[in-house]
Amino acid sequence: MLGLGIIKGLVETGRNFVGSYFKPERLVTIQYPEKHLPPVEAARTIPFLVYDGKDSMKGLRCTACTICETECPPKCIYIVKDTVKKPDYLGKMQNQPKVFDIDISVCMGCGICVEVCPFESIKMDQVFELSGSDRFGAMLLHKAQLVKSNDYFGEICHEQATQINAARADDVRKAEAKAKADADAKAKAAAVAVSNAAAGVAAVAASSMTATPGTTQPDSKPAPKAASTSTPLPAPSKPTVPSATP
Amino acid sequence: MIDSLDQIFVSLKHWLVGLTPEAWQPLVSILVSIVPIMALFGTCFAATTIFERKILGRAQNRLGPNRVRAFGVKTFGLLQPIADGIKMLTKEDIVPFAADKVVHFLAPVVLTTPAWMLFSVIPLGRNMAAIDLDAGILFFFAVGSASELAVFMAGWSSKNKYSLVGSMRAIAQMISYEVPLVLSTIPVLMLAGTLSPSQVVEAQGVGTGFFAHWFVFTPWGLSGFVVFLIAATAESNRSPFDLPEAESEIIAGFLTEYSGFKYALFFLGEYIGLFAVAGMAVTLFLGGWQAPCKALEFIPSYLWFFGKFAVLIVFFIWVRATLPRLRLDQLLALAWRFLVPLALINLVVAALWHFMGSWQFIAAMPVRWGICAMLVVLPFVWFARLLNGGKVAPRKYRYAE
Amino acid sequence: MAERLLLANIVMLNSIAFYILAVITLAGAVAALTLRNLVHCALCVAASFAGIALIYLQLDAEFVGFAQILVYIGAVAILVLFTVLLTRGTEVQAGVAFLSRSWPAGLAVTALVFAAIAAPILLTPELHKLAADSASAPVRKIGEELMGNYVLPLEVIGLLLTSALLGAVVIAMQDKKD
Amino acid sequence: MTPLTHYLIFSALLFCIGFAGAMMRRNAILVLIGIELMLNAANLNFIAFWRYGNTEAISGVMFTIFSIAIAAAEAAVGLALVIAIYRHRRTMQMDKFDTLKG
Repeated sequence: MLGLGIIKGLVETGRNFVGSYFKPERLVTIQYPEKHLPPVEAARTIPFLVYDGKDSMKGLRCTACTICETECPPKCIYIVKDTVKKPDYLGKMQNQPKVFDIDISVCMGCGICVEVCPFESIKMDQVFELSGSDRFGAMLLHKAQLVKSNDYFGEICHEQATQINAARADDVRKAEAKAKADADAKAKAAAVAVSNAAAGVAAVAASSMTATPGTTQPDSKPAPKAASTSTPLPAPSKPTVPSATP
Repeated sequence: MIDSLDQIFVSLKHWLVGLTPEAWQPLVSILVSIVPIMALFGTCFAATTIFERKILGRAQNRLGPNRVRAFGVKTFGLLQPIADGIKMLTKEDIVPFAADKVVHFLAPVVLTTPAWMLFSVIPLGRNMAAIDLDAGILFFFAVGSASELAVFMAGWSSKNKYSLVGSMRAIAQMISYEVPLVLSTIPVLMLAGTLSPSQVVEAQGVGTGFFAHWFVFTPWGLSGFVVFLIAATAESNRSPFDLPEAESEIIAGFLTEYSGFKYALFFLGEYIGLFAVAGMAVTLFLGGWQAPCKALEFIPSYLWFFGKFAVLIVFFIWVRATLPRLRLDQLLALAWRFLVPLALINLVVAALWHFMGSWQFIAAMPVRWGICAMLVVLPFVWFARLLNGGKVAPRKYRYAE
Repeated sequence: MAERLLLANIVMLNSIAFYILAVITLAGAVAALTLRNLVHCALCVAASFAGIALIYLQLDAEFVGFAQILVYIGAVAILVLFTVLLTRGTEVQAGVAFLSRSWPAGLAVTALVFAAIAAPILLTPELHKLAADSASAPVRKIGEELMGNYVLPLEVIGLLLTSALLGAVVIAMQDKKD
Repeated sequence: MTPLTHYLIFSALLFCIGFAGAMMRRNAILVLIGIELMLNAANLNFIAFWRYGNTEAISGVMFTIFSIAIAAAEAAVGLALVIAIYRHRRTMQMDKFDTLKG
């Protein structure tokens, strides 16, 4: 009969009305400015710049490659390269941004800058209380306002940050290993050259042994320079042992 | 003692009018009637906005507004209307460039003024109608119909498609529901034999018996009351009939281009219209200021009126918290295929009730009740079934493949 | 003495009200028939109808005044507005004449008609009379008249309204072929 | 205070305005509005004569009530006709409706 459903509905809302006074757990809302919902891992609002270590400017991962600037659909990123370079986490000299601005009134939070960044330098933030009293100035965030530490990133995106940290630690280890290997190869080559000059007995055998590291040499062009600066490395390391035995 | 408490406002008015020079007394008398009504229902409006939001919140397991503080003192949100008022009054009044400026300005005025005039005929207590018009109920519906024009003016002058669609919906809805609204009052007028609201209330008095003869306690009265309530909800554009301002479809309907004080006036006008219709429902069906039984007559008449009025307003809010919005075709079908036939049948039932009142034989009363109740319930069920296309079953939803 | 003063006061206010309402009504009527925008015309004519309704009230004809508001403002004005919107002829384009070609003849005939009505009114001395102090047409009396003396006209009006309703629907209904 | 002649002159003016509108405007809707104004002027005369004559006899009021009812029917049918004509001719100009002209 028409009307029964209406009465059922009225009873339901009536129960909600009375129940909300006696059972606080019925209330589905939270009192916002005082209380916050627990953050959600995948939540994203605007981008921020990640830095390692203590000093936000020294540890900044951004290399001012401007890929994000190019890819940004609403063109809210503005980057100016600095003339001075600084070493990155692997010790390589990289460019750094002099100016890095994001207009968050333009940003649409798509996260494409994060996708394209090769340096894991730009990430999506979870802050949302971004309102300001100034229509233009307050919405244009500068580099100093954008930087946030890697630890913060670990807090808001634990899983992703752990992966990235592991990958980067791996990179460092590999780079170190490679640097060592290169240094050793250098040392070895130098030693071989010295022994060749001293006594050309085992020249053929030795040169055939060193041919393998020798061929890899052109791939890592900047390496020798770095290696040469750090030449005083201890010579006895594992890969060089078999060639050193004869 | 009881009588003097009951008539305290009437004697106060007489005293006040008596203080003034005699030549000015007609004007002062008018003013003394108008000012309290406007103050009272203005306060009712403020209170309703906050309690409506509170009740809606609680019905949806929320808290509702609870934050407004005055000088650092928590008020549990009770000062929200004041905050809203300040916000509305200080907002920029935006008039669209293409709008018809004069009509755009006049529309809220044309809506609000007649809405206030509606209260002049409603008896708020014993001897407490501002003007005791001979044709008061006709006045009520005549002046109430002026709001259609205001809605049209608002929608058309905004030069906005949403506004126009909203106002056209509103007018179609108001015209359709005015028919059952008026038809459902006709049985009351027939049996009370008058068009004057005061006399309609008198006719529902306790009289010699123990219980009051409120019209809602008769089969035709109950049916008429239900039809009147549904039509009144639609007439005041309230949920579930809030299609004219369906925010998910047409932004805010005819209110889209209104802001600031003009918007506040529209808001006020809608609530005032709702109050007036609720007051008329109380007057016509719930016995106006009459107490339900002899023993309760010591409570002053105006308290009875406002008690019933408050119950109706809370019911309107409760319905709003419960029911989803209708579709336009459902809305019109409900009016023309359900409410109008019911109201027409109700006329016949009321006439039968009247003539069967003179039956003298034993068990005349139950027979009278039985016949009339059957004549009310059977058409109700039948038309309800017709409205659903003859079958009553949960709706099957078909999704796009 | 005071009683008479009071009455004089009310009567004076009443007649002032008539002149104000007459000006509003005539202005509304003139505006309704001279403006170019049809919606404005319809709104002005609604104002004019409202003025006439208030004049009925001022003449103590309550029931007729309320009926006038209900029928003319609640129904006829809305009907006119709907027609204006349905026919999309809201605005008369600039340059297009909004008066018919023979408007001078119309004006002349109107002047003649006015002279023909006004002259007898002004020349008949019996019409310069004042009204009784109070009058009323109570609803009960109107109802009894409707059910007594005028019951046949009432039935005919009922038939007329029904047939007009059906006729209007049939005329305005879209043809299936279109 | 107000003599009857003022009402009658007012009603005559209203009638003439309506008459002029009906005669001179091209738009069909405005012609109908003019006719409505003329009807209203006539109604006003009925009420005025009732008020200034024998107020016990309420035939003036009754006539006005019937007249209002007829006016409502007339407006409904008239505007329906306007819509029907508009649908065929795509115009509201009265001087374009000349199919029957010889």
